[in-house]
Amino acid sequence: MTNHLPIIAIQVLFLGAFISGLVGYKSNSLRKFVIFLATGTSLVLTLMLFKPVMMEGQIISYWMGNWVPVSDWAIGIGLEVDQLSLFFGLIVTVTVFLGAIYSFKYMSKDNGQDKYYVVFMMLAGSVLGFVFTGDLFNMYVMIEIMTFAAVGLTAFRNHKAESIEAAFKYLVVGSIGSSLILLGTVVMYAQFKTLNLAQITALLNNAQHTPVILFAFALMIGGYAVKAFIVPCHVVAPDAYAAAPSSVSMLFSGIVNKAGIYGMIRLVFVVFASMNLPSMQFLLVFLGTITMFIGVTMALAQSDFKRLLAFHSISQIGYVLTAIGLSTILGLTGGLYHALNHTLFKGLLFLCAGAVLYSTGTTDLNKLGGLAKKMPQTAGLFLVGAFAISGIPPFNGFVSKWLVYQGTFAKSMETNNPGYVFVTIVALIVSVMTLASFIKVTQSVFFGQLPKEFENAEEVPLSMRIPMWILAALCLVAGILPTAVIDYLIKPAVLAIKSAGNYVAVMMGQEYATKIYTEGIAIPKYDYAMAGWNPTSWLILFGVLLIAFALVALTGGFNPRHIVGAENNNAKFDVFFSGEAAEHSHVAGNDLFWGLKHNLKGYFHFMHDVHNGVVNDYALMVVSTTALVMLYLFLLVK
Amino acid sequence: MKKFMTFFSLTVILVTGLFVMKSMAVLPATYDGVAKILVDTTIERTRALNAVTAVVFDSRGYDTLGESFVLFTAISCSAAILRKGLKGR
Amino acid sequence: MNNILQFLFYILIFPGFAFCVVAGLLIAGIDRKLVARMQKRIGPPILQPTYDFLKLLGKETIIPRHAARKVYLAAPVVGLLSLVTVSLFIPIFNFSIFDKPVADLIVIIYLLTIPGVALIIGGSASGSPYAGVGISREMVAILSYELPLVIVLLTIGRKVGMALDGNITFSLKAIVDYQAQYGPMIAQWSMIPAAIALLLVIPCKVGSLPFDIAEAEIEICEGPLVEYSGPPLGIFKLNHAIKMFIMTSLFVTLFLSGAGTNFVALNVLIQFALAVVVTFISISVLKAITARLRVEQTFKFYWTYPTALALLSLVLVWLGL
Amino acid sequence: MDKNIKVKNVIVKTAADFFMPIALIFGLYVILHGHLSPGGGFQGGVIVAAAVVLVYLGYGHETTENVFNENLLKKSETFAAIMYAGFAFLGIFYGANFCRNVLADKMGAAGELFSSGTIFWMNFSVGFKVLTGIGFLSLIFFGLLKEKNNESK
Repeated sequence: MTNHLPIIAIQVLFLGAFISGLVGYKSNSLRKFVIFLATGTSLVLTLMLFKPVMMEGQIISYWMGNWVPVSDWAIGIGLEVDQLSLFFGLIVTVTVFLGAIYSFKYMSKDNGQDKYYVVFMMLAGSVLGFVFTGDLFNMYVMIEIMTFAAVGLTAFRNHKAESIEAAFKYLVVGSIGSSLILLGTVVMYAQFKTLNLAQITALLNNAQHTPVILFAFALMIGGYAVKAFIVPCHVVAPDAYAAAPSSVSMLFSGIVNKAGIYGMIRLVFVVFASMNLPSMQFLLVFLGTITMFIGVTMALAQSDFKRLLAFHSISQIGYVLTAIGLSTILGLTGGLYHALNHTLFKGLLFLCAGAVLYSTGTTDLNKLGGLAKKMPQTAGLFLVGAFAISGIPPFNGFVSKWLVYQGTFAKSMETNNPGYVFVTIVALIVSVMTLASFIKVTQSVFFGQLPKEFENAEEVPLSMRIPMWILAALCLVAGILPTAVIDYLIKPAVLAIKSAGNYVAVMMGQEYATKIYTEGIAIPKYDYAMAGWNPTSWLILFGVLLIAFALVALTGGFNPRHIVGAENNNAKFDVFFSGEAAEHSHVAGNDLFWGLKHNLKGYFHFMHDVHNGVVNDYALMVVSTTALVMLYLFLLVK
Repeated sequence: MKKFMTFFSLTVILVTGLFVMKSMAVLPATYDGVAKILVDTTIERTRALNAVTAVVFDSRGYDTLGESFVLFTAISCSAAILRKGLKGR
Repeated sequence: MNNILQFLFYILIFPGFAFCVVAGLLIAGIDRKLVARMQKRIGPPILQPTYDFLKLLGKETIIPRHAARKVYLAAPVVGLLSLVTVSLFIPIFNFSIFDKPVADLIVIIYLLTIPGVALIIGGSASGSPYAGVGISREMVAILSYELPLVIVLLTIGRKVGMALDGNITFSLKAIVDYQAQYGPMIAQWSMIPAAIALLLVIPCKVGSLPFDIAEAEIEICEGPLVEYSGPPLGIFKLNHAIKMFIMTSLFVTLFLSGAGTNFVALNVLIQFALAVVVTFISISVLKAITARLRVEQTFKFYWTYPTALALLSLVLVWLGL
Repeated sequence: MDKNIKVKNVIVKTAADFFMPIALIFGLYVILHGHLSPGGGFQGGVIVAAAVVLVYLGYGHETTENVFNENLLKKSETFAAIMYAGFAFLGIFYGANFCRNVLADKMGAAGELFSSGTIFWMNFSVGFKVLTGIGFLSLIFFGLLKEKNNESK
C-alpha cells in the first residue's frame, strides 16, 4: 500500500482539478469542498509517507505499469520517492493546502473562479509529480504543466494590464527555460539510451564526461535556473509575483521556484554526482551570491508591496543556492533548511500582502499607512514574517541563516579560499538589507497615519487568517526546535543527496548497483550536530525575562492608570507637529533610504537599466546565462 | 553590450553545439538500450501492432497522461485568460 | 531546583539585568561628566542618568492617537530584553555563565540588532512623521555600521579558530580562552586595524555624536523618540545606557581580555574600568570634539574607512600574521 | 481581416460541406485505429477538431456559436481527462501498478480493433480530449476574432 501512496497523492490533486471543473461549475461551496478534500487528502497521503521514508529510511520505488527493468534497462517510468523528494513533497502539499484554504475567501471577489481552481490544482499536482518522479522526461513533462499553469495564474486578474504583460513575459522566458530542459533531456537520451534518473546516475558513474554530457548538463542548469528565478534569469519573476493573486504568489515562492531548486539539487548532486564537484561548487556559490545581493538591493528600491516581496524571494533563493553550492554536509543542511523556511515565511508574507490587498485594494506602499489599527492580527503576523525573513531570533530564518554563515565560513577555513569569506560577509549584509526593506514595509503599510480612504478597512475573514496563523506558528516552531527539524526532515534529505549509489540500488536493483559501484556504495556520514548554540535554553532565558518584565509592567512599572487612551478629544494625544495644528502626514516608503540610495546611485541606475521590461532583452539574458554556463563547464570542468 | 552578448552567446552555443554534434556522430550508430527492448517485445506485451502507440500509451503511458494534462492546462489557461474579466475587456 | 535558582540569579542579578542597569547608568553618567569636563563645564553628577530614569518612571504615559498601542508599548521592553540577553552571552574574563562554548558571535550580531529594530518599530508605531524620518536614518545607520562590524567579528573568529584547531569558531568563550593563553588580542599588531574599526563602530551603534543621525534633537526632535513619554521613554533611555556598557564591554572581551585574576569580583571591576576607558576613547572624546554628520556622510564613512581597516585586518590574518 | 472572411461565399461553404464529413470520419478512424495503424489520439483529435474550423469558415460566427456549446465541450474535455486517469487507475484496482495495461490479455488478439487493452481506451480518451479541447480553443479564438471585428467596424 505504501508504494501506491505517492502516485495517488499526485493524481488526487489532478483529479481534484478535473472534478472541481466538472461539478463546481455553478456551486461555489461544492467546488470548495472538492478542493479542500483533494488538497487535504494529498497532504494526508504525503504525511503517511513520512514514517516509512523519513524515519525508517525506506526509499519508495514504483514502476508505472509494472514495467520493471529488463536486462538492466529501465524501460518504464519510475517514481522514486527518497528523503529529498519527500522533503520537497511535504513543502508542496502543505503550501498547496494552506494556499487553497486562503483562496476560498481571497478569490471571492473575482469572477471565473472555477477556472482559477482548475489551474491552481494543476499547478499543485504538477509540482508534486515533479518532485516525486524518477524519470528525466517525466520531469520535463511536469515542469511544462507547471510553467503553463503558472502563466495562466499570473494572468488570472486579466482586467489589469500588468497581469497580461507579466504573463506574456513569463510565457516567453519560461518557455525558453522549458525548451532548454527538453533539449538537455533529448541530448542525454541520445547519449545514454535511457531516461531513468537512477540508471543515468549509474551510467555516468563509470562514463567519461563527454562533450555531449556537458552540453546537456549546461542546458539543464540553464533551464532550471530559469525555473528557480536565479539571477540573471530572474527578471520575469517580480512582474509575475506582483501581478498574480497573492495565494498564487505564495505558491510561486513556495513551490514553483522550489521545483527549480529541487531539479538543480537532483541533477548536480545525485545524477551528476560523479562530476568534479569543486568546480560546480564555485559556479553555484557565485550564482547564489549575486542572486541574493541583487535581489535584496532591488527590493530596497521597490515601492510596491508584492514586487518587494518578489525580489526578496529571489534573494532568499540565492541563500539556498549558495548553501547547497558549498556541498558540504553543513552547507546542504543550511540550504535545505533555508528552503523550508523560505516557504514558510515568504508564504506568510505574501498572504499578508494579499490580506492588505483584500482590505484596501492596493499594494502601493506610497498610498497605504497605519493599517495596524484596523488590521491588528495581520500586522502582528506580518511582523512575525518580517522578523523571520530578516533572521531575528527566535524565528526560523535565524537558524538557517546561521547555518549558511557557518557553512560558508567553515568552507573558507577548509579550503583556505578567501572568496568564501566574502560570501559570508555578503550574506550577513544581505540579511541586514532584508531587515531594512521590511522596516520600510512596516513603516509605510502598518504604522504611521491612516489615510482617509482606508478608514473603513477591516480585518480579513477568519478563513484567510487561519493559514497565516498556521504559517506563523510553523515559523516559530522551526526556529525554536531546530534540532528536531534537522533530525527528522533535513538530515535524511541531506543523506539522500549524498548517497547516489543508494538511489541507484533501490531503483535498478542491488545487483545492478554492485556491478556499477564495484568499490561498494559509500554510506555518507552526517557529522554535523547543532552544537555550540542551544536555542531552547536561550529561549527559556528569553521567556523568563519576558515573564519577569511582564510582572514589572503589571505591578506598576508602566502604571496602567496613567496610560490613557486617545479616545478623549484632548490635544495632548495629537502627534507632535512643532506646535502647529495636526494634519495627515505619513512618511511613505518610496524614498525611505535615500541615504543609501544616494551613495549607491551608480549601481541603482545600472540595475534600473537592466530591468527594462523588454522581453527580448530578458530572453537574451537567459540565453547568455546558458552560454556562459556552457563555456564555464567546457573550459573548467575536467 | 546587448549586441555583443547576442553574438557572443550565439557563437558559444553554435560552436559547442557543432562540437557536440561531431562527438555525437561517433556514438555507436545501432539503436540499443531501452528502444531495442521495447520494439522487440511490443506485441507480446501489449497486443498492439503500432509500436509507437504501444510505447506512448503503455510503457510511457504516464508521460502521455502528463502530456494530455499539459494540453488540458494550456486550454484551461486560455479559457481563464480570455474570459470576460471583472471590468470587461 | 538549584540550577534554576542559579539561572535566575544570572538572569536577574549578576551578568544580567541588575548589573546591566547599574553599570549602564554609571557609564552613562561617567560619559556625561567626561564630556562636560572636556568642554570646560562642571557637568551633572554621575548619578544623573539614574535620577532621570527614576523620574521618568513616575511620569504619565501618553499614547498618541495614531499610535499602534501594543507595539508602541512593547518595543522598548523587547529592546531591553535583548540587551540583557546579550549581556548573558558576554564573558567577563574567565567567567561565563555557560560551561560549554554556547555563546556565539552570530547570535550577538543579531541580538545587538534587536534594540535598534525595537527603536525603529517603536518609533514607527508612534505614527509621527518625525519618527518616520528618524527610523529611516536609524536603518541607514544600521546598514552602515553592520558591514565593518561583521568583518571585524569574522576576523576575530578566523584568528582564534586558526590558533585553536584550524577550524572556524564563533564562540566568545573560545576567544576569551585564546586571549588568556596568548595575551590580549590588541597586542597582536595584525588585529589593531580591526580594533580601531570596532572603536569607530561603537559610537554609531549606541547613537552618540557624531553619528546620532537618528535622534538628531535639533533637526527631527529626537526622531523615533519624539512621541514617547513616561516609563517607555525611560526604558529607551535605559536601553541607550545599557547599550553603551554592552558595546564597550564587548570590545573589552574581544580585544582587551587577558588572563585576569582568580577573583570574579576583581575581574568585574577590571572589566568595568576597561569599559570606562573604551567609553572615554570611542564615545566621549568623539562626542566632545565633533559635530553631527549627515546620513549619507555616515553611510559613506562607514563603508570606506572602518570597512577598509577591518578588511586590512582580515587580509593580514588570512596571511597568517 | 473581415475582408478575408466572406460568410456567404459559396465556394468556401461547399468546400466546408464537402470536407467536414471526411474530416470527421478520417479523424475518428485515426483515433480508433491508433494501436493498429499510424496515428493516434492526439493526431486524430486534431483532425476531428478541424470540423469546428470548417463550420466557422463555411457558415460564419453565429452558426458556429449556435451549433457548438462551449461549456459542453469544456466539460467533455474534463470528463475525458478523468476517463484517462480512470483507465490509468484500473491498474491499481486490479492489484498491479498505476498505468498497468491490465486488460491486454482480456481483449482480442493482436490486430483486431478491440485489442491491446487499455491502450485502446486510453487512446480513445486522449482522442476525445483533444478533439473537445482543440474545438473549445478554436471557439474561444473565434470569439476573440468576432470582438476584434466588431471593434474595427
